[in-house]
Amino acid sequence: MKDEKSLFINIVALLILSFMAFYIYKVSIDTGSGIKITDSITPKMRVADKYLNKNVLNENSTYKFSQTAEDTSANIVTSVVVDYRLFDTTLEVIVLFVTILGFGFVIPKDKRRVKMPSVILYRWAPILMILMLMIGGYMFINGHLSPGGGFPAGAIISTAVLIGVLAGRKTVNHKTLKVVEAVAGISIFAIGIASFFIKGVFFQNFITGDRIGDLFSGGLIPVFYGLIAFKVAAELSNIYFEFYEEC
Amino acid sequence: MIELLLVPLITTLVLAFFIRYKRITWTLFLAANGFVLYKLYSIYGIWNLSYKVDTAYKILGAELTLGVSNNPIGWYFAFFSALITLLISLFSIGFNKNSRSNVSVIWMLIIFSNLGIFFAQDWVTFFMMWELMGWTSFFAITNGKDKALDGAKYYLALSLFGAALMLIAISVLAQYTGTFQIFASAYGLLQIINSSTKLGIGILLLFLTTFLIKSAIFPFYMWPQKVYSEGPEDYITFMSSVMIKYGIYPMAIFIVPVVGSADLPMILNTGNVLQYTIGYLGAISAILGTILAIFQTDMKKLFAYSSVANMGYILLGFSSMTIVGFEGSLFHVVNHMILKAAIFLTLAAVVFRTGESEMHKLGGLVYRMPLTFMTFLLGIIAAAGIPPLNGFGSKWMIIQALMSKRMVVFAIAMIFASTGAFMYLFRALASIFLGQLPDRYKDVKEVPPTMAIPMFIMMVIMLLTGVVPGVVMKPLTSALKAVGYNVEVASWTTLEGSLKNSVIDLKIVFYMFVAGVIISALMYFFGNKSEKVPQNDNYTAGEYPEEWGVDADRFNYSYAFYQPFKEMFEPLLESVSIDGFFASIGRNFEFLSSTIQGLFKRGEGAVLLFSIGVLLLILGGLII
Amino acid sequence: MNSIVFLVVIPLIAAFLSLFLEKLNKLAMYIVTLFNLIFSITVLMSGNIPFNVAIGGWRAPFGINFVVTDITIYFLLLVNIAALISITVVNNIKEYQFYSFYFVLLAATNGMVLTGDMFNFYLFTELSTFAIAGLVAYKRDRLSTGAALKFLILSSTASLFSLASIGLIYKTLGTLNFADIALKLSKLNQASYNLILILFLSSMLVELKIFPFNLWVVKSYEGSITSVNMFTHGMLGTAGIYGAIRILLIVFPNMYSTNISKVLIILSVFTVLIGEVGALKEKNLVKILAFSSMAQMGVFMFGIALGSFESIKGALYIVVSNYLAKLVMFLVTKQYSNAVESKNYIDMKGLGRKYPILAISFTIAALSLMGMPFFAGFWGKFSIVVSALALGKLSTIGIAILLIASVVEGVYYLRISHTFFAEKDVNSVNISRVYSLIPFVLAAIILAIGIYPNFIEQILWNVIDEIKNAPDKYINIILSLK
Amino acid sequence: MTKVFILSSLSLVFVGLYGVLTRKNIVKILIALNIIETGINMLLVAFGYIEGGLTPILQSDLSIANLDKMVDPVPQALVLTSIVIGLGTTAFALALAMRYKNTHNSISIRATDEEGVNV
Repeated sequence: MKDEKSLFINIVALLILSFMAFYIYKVSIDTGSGIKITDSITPKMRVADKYLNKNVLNENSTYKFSQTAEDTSANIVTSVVVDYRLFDTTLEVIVLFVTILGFGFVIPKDKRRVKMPSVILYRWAPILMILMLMIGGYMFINGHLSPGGGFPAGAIISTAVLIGVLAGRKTVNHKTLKVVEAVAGISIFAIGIASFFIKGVFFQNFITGDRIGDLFSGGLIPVFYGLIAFKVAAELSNIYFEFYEEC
Repeated sequence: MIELLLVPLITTLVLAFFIRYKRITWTLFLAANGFVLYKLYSIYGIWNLSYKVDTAYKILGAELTLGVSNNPIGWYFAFFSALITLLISLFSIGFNKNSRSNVSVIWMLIIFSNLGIFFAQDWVTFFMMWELMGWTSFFAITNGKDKALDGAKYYLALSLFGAALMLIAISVLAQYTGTFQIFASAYGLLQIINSSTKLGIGILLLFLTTFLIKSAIFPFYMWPQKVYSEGPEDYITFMSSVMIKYGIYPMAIFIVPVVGSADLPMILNTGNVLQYTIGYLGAISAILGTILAIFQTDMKKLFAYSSVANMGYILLGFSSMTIVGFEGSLFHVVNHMILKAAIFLTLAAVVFRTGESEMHKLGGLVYRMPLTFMTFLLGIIAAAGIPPLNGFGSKWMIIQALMSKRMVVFAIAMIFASTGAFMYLFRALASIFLGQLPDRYKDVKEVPPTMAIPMFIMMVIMLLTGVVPGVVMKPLTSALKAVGYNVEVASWTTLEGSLKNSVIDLKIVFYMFVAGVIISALMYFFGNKSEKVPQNDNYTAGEYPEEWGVDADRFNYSYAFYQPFKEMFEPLLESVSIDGFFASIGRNFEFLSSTIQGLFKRGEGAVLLFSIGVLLLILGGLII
Repeated sequence: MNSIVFLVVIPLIAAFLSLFLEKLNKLAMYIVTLFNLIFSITVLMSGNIPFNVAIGGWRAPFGINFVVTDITIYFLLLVNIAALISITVVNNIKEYQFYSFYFVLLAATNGMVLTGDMFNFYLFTELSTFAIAGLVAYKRDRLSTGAALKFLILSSTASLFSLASIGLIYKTLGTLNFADIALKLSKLNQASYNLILILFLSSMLVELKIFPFNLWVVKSYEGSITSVNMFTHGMLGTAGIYGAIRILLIVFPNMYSTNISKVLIILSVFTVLIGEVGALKEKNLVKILAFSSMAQMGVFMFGIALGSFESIKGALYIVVSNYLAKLVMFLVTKQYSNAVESKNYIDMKGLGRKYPILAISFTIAALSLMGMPFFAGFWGKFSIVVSALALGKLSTIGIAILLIASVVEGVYYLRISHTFFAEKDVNSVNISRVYSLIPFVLAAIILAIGIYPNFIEQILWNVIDEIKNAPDKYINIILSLK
Repeated sequence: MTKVFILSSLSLVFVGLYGVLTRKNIVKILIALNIIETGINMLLVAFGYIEGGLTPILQSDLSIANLDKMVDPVPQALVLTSIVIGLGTTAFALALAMRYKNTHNSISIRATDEEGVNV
């Protein structure tokens, strides 16, 4: 009986999926007028075109390398993430915050037995941790120049904490993480509010006049990335602690 | 004259405030009804009632105006309703002394809605008041009692259904005619019928169904017995005598004029399709109501079916589409109002004193409640249509109208139903008031004066309208004249039929009746006296049926009063049971409900259903 | 009016702070909610509407923008008033997570209403989903865990669909701004347009509780506490309705030329039928309200899918009536079920005689939902019926089924009201009379709208006007700002 | 190349959907959800892809001369966000699943929610 039911569901699922696939195929080969989803869009039509040319504010300006332009970073993706669409990114941080909060809220708090780590891990853990912290730090400091940024940096830093946890070394405690998380989160908005009072607009980059490509350029971008990195690191570390702290 | 509507509304709020103080609420209730009656009396002949509310609410591209206006036929209904309501409310003061619930608040709201219905100028106002009447009646019927819930639910579902149909009808009508005004849309509807007969008949049938539901005509004849058997007795009196007529009023002002003047396909050269539909529905109701009433053991159910039969007569009068039939129907509306109120007041009095409504458990109450008996006696004489009481004149007019249009089948149905009425009316009389008094009711007393006075007034009114029909016919004919019908104002004591030389003077009839009464009184006083024996001696031959494990009541002569007739009509009744049909609808809905609950209980297939939904959207985009 | 961003930012900061506030959390909740409410009232009063705020100084199609128009501000008020009313029933909650979730939900619902960017809208929706899932799981027992998990799975599937549609929109039109999309959508190929609409619509319909998408509704209403139900109904529900109006009517107005609107009519009729019939045999009052809110959303969707301006106005009346009525009903349910420690309405027999104001408010709310005259719901029903009958066969059949379903609704609601007023001696029950105040006021508003619709008619016509003249009233405001 | 990207990502989406529709085990469903999400993310990136395109980083004069050839940065930014959302969903849902296991004594999504009934 049960098998029949699951067979039935399998068949239904296959039917649904094949129909959807057929529909997408039909849409993609549609020959009607207008823009089709198979067309490759002309660069001029995308908003990204203005991001690349760095002329969102001033339509006619053209960008020359290593000169002052719109106060964004050399890495255009970073520009989009932390400047043009900074608000999305802050919300994304909040999403992570909510889900980790929910995670801590609903996870059953059982007592678990934990094996003692091996001596090798215990001895080598600090070295690994320092290396990871360095890589993480590099990532968020250079996030506006090269691929990387706050989120990967936070993930890497949290891995350092994870190794500490695995090695049985108490690196940070729960309360500190909470404080770091909250302080980082609030500071992001605090900077936003500061820019509201300085420039009259939320989340406006109020440190201007840098040359693109320099280490200290992009205004607030490295600051935001740093805060995001700490926040993400604290949140992800929280997950590890949720699993391990109770033991 | 807007205070006519405002006073009931304000009284409702005041009553709600004093709901815990019975004496205050019922006195206020009486006063408010008195005021309404006085106001209605004062606008007789002037008909100056007009009030408009402009709303900013836009519908069909125009701002909606709600209004009440002068409407003589509405006045006719409203005035006599108010009269009866005033008497019932006087009765209620005594009746509700010991009851726990207080129905007066919601009842006052119903009176407000009723006045609104009678004076509504446009369909929207009419609909609003109509719906208000539906749900307020629900609360008035249940009145806090769980056993009344089933009947009330049945009534509520039917009236909501009817209101839904009416809303559709109003909207379609407004779409085609561009107006919500009742009289203007009647002319518009005639034009619709001329251009597209199907649509016109459809709209008319939607309206008709709504009104039939409220008046308990054939397919919807079940609700009175369900509702009347459990509701609070004084409110039920109001409902059975006054409220059941609210379906008749819109028929009189809208359906009858439209059907009468519309150019519809004819049948047999005497009437059109809808005319015959109305007639057959009326005939079936009259016959079915009579047959079913014969077999009831509960007195309230019996008179519920009697009401169905009487509604059938009124519809038969309409179906003739002659002015005499129309007058007869409207006359019968008031006659039935009066006599049904009288009968139900006596039933309420019986229930008040004995707490029992099963007829075979009662009996012999004539010895303890003579005034109640007298009222009941006059009421059933009137209901049977025997002169000189008031049921006679209207029935006579309706039969005359039917005969003059050669609608013989309907006339026969009417005569059959009137004759059948004797059977159930006599049964009720014999079972409740005559026969032997059960021991448990030895200490029953006559009702207190506040309840006796309205019953006495009822008797007077019944006799008055029976002997001097002009008290109703004069206002009626002048109202019809004011609306524009070609009628003459009736005289005080004579009625005119539609056949040749068919004028009847009720004075002469009354004298003959008085002579008959004197003769029978002489026979009673000089004849042999009856002997009293204990009740059980009569039908258990001295045995004690309880010893065999049987209830003694079952052997009462009035338990299976008309067994042979019942066996005769059983197959017919089973084949037309609408109750089973409605019950099956209810069951199907409940089954569906369980299925849906099962679907939502687990929620495992949520994503599957989600994808099916996506699929439906895709399919819809491609196929439809 | 750049400060409009505070409506989102302040609750989010409060969400972080709530980790430390402990006992002060409840106070913070009131302060933040009141701030939001008062702020939105000042925006309404300021007379600057409509305006557009570019966040970060990047103008509209390039950055993220908040738009405040007539529709926005009224929905903003609805959301924040619902929040304020809902938190009055929050008591005895010690977990700081609850408060954090609440603040995030407040921010997310405000953001959903304010935002003018597709992807931003998606993010706010996600945020509210997570917050609601966390709140539903608050009791952490069998029922609520299952409900939260199933809600989360369904809504994440749905959100992936909407992400795909956002991707397709960007791919084809190269923009993410509502106004810009609305301007460019007509250049799109019809088949692609349909695909994008279907993908986005299917994720919207989950929140709008339309039938094949709504299996989460009953479970999560049943499994969560009353205040969370009120959040789901008053905040998330209202914001979802806003999304439907903004996205379907302003961004995708060409929907009415495709057959998808017809499918929507059919689906919404089914939703109404299923909601009303499902509640018929139910005894648990909360589940009845869940079924009924599903049905009401069906009626709303029916009005929207018909597409004439009068039916849209009717749908808006339904929104207002449902919004007020359900708040009343949840408040009454909360008090009564606390008193008898059961959610079965039969156990609440006779409470209406002891606490009449609560029961009368419940009855008024029920009558409004049934579409009875003299209550707010009637005008909605009337508009929808009149316009549906003018729009052809499908909508005529639909409205007939809808009206029959409303008969069923009447039966089960008035049965409950009757049970409240039934004769039974009720002792040892104590409800503070203070709790009658809010239901009473809300019920009075329902009655006031029903008797005198002029109150609200002008507001609704402003809203309709904005939908009618979307290019002038919405798109140009956003895109003209340099 | 773009076609390959799109086809493979679409197939990932369908595989994931199939998993969500047919699996009973909650953890499997979550894995399937993750597969869909990966597919969608790939799809988004593929939408912004240009044949032989450059990374959107302003490194030298060469890159400025070839701004037209840079791949679209916006989908990448969106994907960055959606990855984090996916992470959040998975974490939250897994924690809920653990609680589910505790309360239902089962990891099947078809476990009944009524109290006192074990599956």
